[in-house]
Amino acid sequence: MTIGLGHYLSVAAILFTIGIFGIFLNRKNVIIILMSVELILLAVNINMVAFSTHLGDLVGQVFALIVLTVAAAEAAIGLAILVVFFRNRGSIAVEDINIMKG
Amino acid sequence: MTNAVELPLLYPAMPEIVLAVGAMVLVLIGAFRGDRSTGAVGGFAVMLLIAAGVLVALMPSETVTTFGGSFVVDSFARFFKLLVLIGSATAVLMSTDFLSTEDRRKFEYPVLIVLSTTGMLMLVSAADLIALYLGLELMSLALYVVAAIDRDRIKSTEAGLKYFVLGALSSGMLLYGASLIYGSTGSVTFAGIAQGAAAGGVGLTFGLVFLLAGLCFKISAVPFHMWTPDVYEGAPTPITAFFAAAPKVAAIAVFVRVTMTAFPTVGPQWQQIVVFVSIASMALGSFAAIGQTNIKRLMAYSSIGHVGFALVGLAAGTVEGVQGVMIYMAIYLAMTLGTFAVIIAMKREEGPVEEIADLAGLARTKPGVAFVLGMMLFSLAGIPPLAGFFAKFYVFLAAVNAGLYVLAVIGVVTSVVGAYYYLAIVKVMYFDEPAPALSPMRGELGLVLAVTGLFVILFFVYPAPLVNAAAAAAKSLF
Amino acid sequence: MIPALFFYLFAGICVASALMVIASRNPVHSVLFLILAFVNASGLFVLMGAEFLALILVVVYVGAVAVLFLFVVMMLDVDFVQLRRGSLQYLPVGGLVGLVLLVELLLVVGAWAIGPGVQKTVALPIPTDMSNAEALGRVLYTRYVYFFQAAGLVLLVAMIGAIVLTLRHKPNVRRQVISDQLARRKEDIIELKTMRPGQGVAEVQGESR
Amino acid sequence: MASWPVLSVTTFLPAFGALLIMMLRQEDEAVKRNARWIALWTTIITFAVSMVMVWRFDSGSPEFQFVERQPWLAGTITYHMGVDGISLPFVILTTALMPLCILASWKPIQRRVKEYMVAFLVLETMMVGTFAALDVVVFYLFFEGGLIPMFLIIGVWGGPRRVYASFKFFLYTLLGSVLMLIAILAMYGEAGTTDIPTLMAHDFPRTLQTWAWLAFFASFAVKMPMWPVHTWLPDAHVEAPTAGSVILAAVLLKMGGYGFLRFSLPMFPDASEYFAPMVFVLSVVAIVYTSLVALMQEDVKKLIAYSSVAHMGFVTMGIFTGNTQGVAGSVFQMISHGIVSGALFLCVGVIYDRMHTREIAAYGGLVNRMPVYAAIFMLFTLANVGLPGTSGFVGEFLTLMGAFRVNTWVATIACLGVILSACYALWLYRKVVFGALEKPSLAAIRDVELREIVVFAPLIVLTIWFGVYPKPVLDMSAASVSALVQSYNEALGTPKTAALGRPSAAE
Amino acid sequence: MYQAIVFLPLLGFLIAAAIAIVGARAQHPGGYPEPGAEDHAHGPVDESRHGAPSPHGDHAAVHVSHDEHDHHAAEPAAWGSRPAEVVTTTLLFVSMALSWIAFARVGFGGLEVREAIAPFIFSGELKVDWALRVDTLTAVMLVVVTTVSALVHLYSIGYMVDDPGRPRFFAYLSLFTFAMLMLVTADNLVQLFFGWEGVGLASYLLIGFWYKKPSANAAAIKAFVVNRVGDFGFLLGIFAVFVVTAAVDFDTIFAQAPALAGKPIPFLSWEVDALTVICLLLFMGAMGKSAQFLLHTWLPDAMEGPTPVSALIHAATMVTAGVFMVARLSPLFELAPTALAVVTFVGATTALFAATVGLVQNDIKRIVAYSTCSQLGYMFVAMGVGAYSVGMYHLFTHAFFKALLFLGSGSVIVAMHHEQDIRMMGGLSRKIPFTYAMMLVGTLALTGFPLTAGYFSKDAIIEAAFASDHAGHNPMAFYGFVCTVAAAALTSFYSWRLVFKTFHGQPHDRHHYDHAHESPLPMLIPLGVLAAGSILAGLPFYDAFAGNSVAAFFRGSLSVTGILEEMHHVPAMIAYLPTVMMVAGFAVAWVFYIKSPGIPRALARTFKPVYLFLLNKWYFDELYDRIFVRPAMWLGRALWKGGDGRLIDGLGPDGVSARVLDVTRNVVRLQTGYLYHYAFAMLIGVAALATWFILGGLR
Repeated sequence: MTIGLGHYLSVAAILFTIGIFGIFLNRKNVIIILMSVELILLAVNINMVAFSTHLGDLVGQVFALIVLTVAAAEAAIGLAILVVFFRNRGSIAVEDINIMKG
Repeated sequence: MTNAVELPLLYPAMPEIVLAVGAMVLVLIGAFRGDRSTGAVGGFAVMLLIAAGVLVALMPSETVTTFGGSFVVDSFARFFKLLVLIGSATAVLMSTDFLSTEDRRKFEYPVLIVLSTTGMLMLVSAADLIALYLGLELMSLALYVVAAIDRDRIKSTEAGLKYFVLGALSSGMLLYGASLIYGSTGSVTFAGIAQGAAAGGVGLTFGLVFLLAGLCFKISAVPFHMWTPDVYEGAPTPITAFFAAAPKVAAIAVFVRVTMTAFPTVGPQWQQIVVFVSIASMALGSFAAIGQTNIKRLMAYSSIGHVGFALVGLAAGTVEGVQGVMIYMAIYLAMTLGTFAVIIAMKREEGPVEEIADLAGLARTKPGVAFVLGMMLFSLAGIPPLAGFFAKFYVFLAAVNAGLYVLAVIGVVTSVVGAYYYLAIVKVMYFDEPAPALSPMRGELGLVLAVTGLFVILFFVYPAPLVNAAAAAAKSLF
Repeated sequence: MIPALFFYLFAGICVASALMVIASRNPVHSVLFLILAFVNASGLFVLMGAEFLALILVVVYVGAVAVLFLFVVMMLDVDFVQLRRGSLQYLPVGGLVGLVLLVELLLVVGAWAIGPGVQKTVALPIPTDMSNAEALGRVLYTRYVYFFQAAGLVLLVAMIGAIVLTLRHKPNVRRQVISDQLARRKEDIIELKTMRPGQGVAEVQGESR
Repeated sequence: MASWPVLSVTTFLPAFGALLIMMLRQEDEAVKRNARWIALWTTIITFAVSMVMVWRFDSGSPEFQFVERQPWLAGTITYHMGVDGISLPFVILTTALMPLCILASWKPIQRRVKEYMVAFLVLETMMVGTFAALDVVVFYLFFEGGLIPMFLIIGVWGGPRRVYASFKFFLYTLLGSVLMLIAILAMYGEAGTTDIPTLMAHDFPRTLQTWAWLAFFASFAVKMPMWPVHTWLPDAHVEAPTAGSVILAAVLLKMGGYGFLRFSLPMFPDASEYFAPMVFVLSVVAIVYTSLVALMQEDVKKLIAYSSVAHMGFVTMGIFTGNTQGVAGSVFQMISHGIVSGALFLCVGVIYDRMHTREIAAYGGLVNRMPVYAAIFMLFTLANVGLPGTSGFVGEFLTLMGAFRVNTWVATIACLGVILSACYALWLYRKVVFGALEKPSLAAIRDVELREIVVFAPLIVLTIWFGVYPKPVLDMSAASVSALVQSYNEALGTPKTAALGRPSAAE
Repeated sequence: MYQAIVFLPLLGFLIAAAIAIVGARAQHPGGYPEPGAEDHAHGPVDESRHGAPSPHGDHAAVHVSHDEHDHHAAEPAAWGSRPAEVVTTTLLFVSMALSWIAFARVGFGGLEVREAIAPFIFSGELKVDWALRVDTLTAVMLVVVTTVSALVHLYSIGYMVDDPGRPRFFAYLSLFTFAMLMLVTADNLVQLFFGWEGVGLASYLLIGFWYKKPSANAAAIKAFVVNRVGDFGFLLGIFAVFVVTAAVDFDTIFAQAPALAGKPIPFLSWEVDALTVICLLLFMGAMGKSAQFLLHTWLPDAMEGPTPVSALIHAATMVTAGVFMVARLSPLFELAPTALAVVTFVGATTALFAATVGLVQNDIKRIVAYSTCSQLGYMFVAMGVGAYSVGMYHLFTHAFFKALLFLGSGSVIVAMHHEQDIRMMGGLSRKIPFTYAMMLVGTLALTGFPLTAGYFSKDAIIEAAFASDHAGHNPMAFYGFVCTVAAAALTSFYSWRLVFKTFHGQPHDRHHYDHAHESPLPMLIPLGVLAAGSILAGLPFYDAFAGNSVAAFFRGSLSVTGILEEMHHVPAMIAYLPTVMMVAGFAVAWVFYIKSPGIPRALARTFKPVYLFLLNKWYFDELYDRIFVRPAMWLGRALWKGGDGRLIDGLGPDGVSARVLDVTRNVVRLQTGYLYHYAFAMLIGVAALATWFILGGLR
């Protein structure tokens, strides 16, 4: 039983789906959503690295590196926005983000 | 692998470099001079953007690639870069008033716009997936921030939060798709993908779906559009104007470039996707806008619909189609900026207003503004001889020539539905009894309105320059 | 066998902790599970031979991002009890759609094989004569300097963004003005007085007047 | 030919006038006065210029004349203008009616005069351009562009239900037109040009013909309007200000008929023949149906509007007979209807301006106070009825004759319209004009003033002149009509060789 | 000269119309009502000043009597009245004189003329000219029209003396005359149709001359619309002619006619004989104009117009246009035996039907009107059996005596202060002897008293019908014969009834009777002239119209058939039959109304249903109201409210916009504002696309 590309990709796919679930099934907390985004990016990175390894191509890892960097920046921005929202609304419950609709 | 490092060709990226360096300088200026310098920073930002535009315009007309093939400058890129720069510069210009109030005096705002514009230019020039992703993120992160920049208003922050969360999700999808594409073609450069994609495969198609889903989010195409109305409504009006203009143009550009240069061999697949989102966008844009009372929300739906129309041209997948998209975006940019110039100017003593009803009787209180806005709206509805008609004309021409009759018919029918809500605004302005007068329009807004108005009204007199430029640019992609 | 074992170990923990991230009620726990997921993913990276990325993942993610999350969770001081009222009425339909997507994805990726023609397009073969970190380092600052710089710009934006959103100048707070401190010259603030023996301070003052 | 671009001058002179008016910056009263005068002079000069064309026109030739051609949009789409015997009468009709419309609005319009005049002048440009365009895209541009000023005219200066009416008018006609746009694009794709003369010579494959015909039909049928897509017309007419109704009835409706003549018949002969029975059915239904509906109207304008629909039924019927009498009759009928229905709406306007109601029941016995008005109204009522000796007769007669040659059922049923039109028109006249003057509100009503007489005079002259001596119009269009009929019949006569040119027009 | 005949009345019309308009204008200045600047002199009060003389006493409340004129001596409407009268009448007399000259030159001199004036409609093969065609047939009509018209003009000067609308009235009269002349001089069917409709218009205007009377307006519209029903057929006939001959001018048509006999054309869904269908369609027009059975209803109502109008239009000229048309087209009819049978049938039915209705009417003008209707039936019978010239003969004589009767009735009406009901009259012979005498002459001529004009022409028709039956040309000839004979008796009866009830016995309305006086000279002169004509128009022209020189007289202007020869050989019994009938009718009338006046009432009581049936004109008006008018109104309303409103708008624009709004509401509801819904939408989008490709097998 060898661990092939498919295994890694499957793990990534599951993580990706979990991340997406985390975004739209979560009613509780925006922070969880941000973490779900991180999970998605993690899945992407696993994909990238797996492909990179199996293709024998370093570009995938470069891509993953860039993604990691940007993900960090994204997290920073996301948390900042979350903070200012919390200051206004006094809550970060997902269901409270509904001033605008229609 | 040699140790000798070749310095990459820098001049094709000069506009980006100028903007990036300029932005850093502006940050420094702002950091040292504080928020009092906001006005000056804004002015410098506009100049910076104009300078970049001049650089773009001065560039030789042949196709140049640099940075190992990640960055391409061709007529197509130059066309869109100019549009983006015009959009950004105008948006900054139109923010002057917004930034002049005490608690909003933030020098970071113009800086972020400049950085975001840098991202857009990179996006337009991107020739591989990494460059695409970086450009996209650079653009988007700045946009998330400016959406929430009115940080003491709950609407603004909510807009920023929604935009961010969904934007992050879409980036994830885009990346996931990128990884699948990378996996199935073994390359991240568009040329390599095109080469590797010839074999096709379900993995590639999945990658395409996810990648296009991510891009569709940026151009706010249905069903990835849900953020648009809320963000447009929540963000401060000048920023909404910015959102509706430059980023959309850049995203469309990259959308076209990706589909055309990276996936020419799997045309049928992405065409199906584009046809689907196009129809959905046109329909939703038209129908949902009818129910709106807030003019910014309405413009959001309107922009969704317009993206649908622009995608009609792309669905054709031909040179003509790309040309149509380019003409569409150019004209759309003018119409959007002009319309938002009026929306930004909608103020009374007590503050800005954004209900459609606030425009009542504008034709009598401000006949000039009402006239130009009316023409703008007719143009958005696609009524000849205004510019908006030509925009639709070219995309539908491409669609019909590509045999997409059903798409074209659905398109024009939804455009009639869409005409309804534009007419409703004209009706409010012209038929209704005047509401209390709005405050006088500021000079820079008047200027923007006048320029775009002239463009929209008189476009039909001499349309050849734009049409020819778009034709040449479109050819450079093939 | 061993790599397979480790794979299943890392993969299993990673997926389980990812599930816990979105399932746990306490956000603090979520963050901790997130860290766990990252650490295990880093293990997977190592298994695939991407040591540098594995390290980065731990350093950047666990060390910086996850901690940032933790900070925010603590800072916001959210009433956890109040947040528990999550309803799951959309779970069936939402779960169904998600599952459909998952199944489709697994179908597609589970049997993924690198196409024979694909290998030819590879742009940057993994060098075998140097470490992973070195290989990355060689290209990152040369061939991919554009990405590197662009990533830098992204971080700049993140920095500016975070500051502009969250930084607040509270009025009536005395701050350290470093430039003022630096600009001070000793002549302005220090007055040298010659004190003669037997002379009172008051006289010196009077004299100086 | 012309040493100066007489056609373009005719087309764009009104727009120039509109520009002048827009630039007026004075105090209120002066602006009003100047706007009126500028508009009047612009339209008069435009009319004079258009008469130059009549003078120089060679009516013996079916060719396009006064042709102008300039590169315009990139590619093969050019600014191509020219008139032949079919379009010239419409151009003249437009330019001739405009001064009258301006005059008719002189006093009734007191609100936002400047915008009103601008809208009318722009509308004139659009209308003339529509008839003069020799490129489909240019045609479409003008064709649709007219919607904007008309929308504003109805909506701003209209009656109480103006919003409903203007929206209905705009969206209804727009819906029809956009389908035509698709057909235009398809034709462009097929023939590689949008040049009308070239397209007329092009042999379109059968399937494309069918679909394109239907698309054009969608646009023109709404514009005509044909039953059952006519319901916008009564509403639009009722709500529009007088001059708006006049232009709507006199010129805008004719665009549909003109379109059939210019596009459907010459470009899609096979489809035209195939669909002719349908057009006949719709036409006769329109004639009988709307005449019956007209009988029951309670609103003066609505009644005339419905009668317009009925009269347009004769036009569509005549066009698709494909023979000389039918086609020539349709052209004549359109011109005549332009004069007569325009005059009728002016008649309504006269009393509306005085009483501010259009209800038939509010009037009665006007002849007692307004004898001159009664005489004028009588003349146009009779012309509307199609009495020989008025212009209304010639068109009806010719179209019916053309129809009879093709299909006797159609002609017979359509002929019922002759009876019904007498019923509703005379009934209206009786209710409004005849009888004793019993309504106290009418006691002080005054007869037409000099300005109104000036407006009516040319229409009266034309109605009678064309009624007893229709030769000018018939001659002007004769060569073009016979060329059209001939090529139509030739196209039908020769079997199609390229019938399977393209796959299905559907996607 | 011929142009002068035709266009002099037009000139008169234009002058009179100008006078009328200028006069009216002077009285009612134009402009917008200026608030506050109300012109009190022209306030609501003054409208009574130009009230028309009310023929009905019971309308006096609405139409204020003319005594008020005195308040305004210089009444503007009167301005120009005299010139208008003089000009039009003079022009008409000139025209009449010229007509007689033309009659002599054409009829007896044999100088036929065709003068082209101008092109009318040229389109493809269709070529229509304005042209004057004067042959004998036309010449006969010319003298009839101009003579009667001139006399009526003259008469009207007296009759309309009180009316403020005189310029208008004379304008209408002249217009009518012009149109009628255009009709009779037409060289082609289209010009014929022009005149046809022109007289219809003039008739409409003149019937509705007193526009304040609702009944007059209704009658005017009815006349026009019923005529239009006939024109419907006429138009189709013209088209059919054009389709088979590619021409509409008479010469070409007649030249081609023989070749067309028996040829079929498709009409509606059937293949029918070309000439039959053409003739029937054209005859439909004639039926309308000549008030034949089924399309007759307008004629009695037309009596709402002033009496001179009735004399001119509804007795002497316009209503005979149908007869003229059939005669004009006799070369076609001659080749369509089926059509001729129909003509005979309709004519005969009309003759009898109108006579039966005439028996019980009480309005003096209506009796004469029904009599006209009946006499027109005679003429059609003559046409139907092929005796075209005989029909023309009766037309010619009838013009004189019927105009005489109408004008006489007008004189009576004036004498009775616009009382028209003969039950209110009686004994008038003592008050207005001249009128009485003239009426007697007219009645004698109408009933066919030997040696009067009517005697010759009517007898000739009856003989022709009999002869035709005898010869077996026409299956309807015997029916025609029977009906005409029966109608002769009835004619005699109702004519004498009229005379007896009006002029004999005791006056029933003492007030009016006391004030009755003889009419002024302008009214009496025409009576005299026409009376002379009623006697003299018969015998001198017998030979030309019904005798041996018919062919020489008419030459090619109408078909001369063998029937003329055959009718001279009918048994003597048949020749005397009409006279017998006349005497019988007279006798019965004398018994009923002089000898024992109680009998009619008793009969009416006994046969009440029959009486009511006749009194209500066979219930035709009611019938038409039920089957045409009401359904049309109902249909109009249903189509308007139901069809346009509910169905087309409901499914079309309104329905669609409502659906659009529904969709909008739902779409907007999707935009909940919740992040997870937004994310879910994106997920659905991706999942849907992915599934699409999985299921679609990656096309």
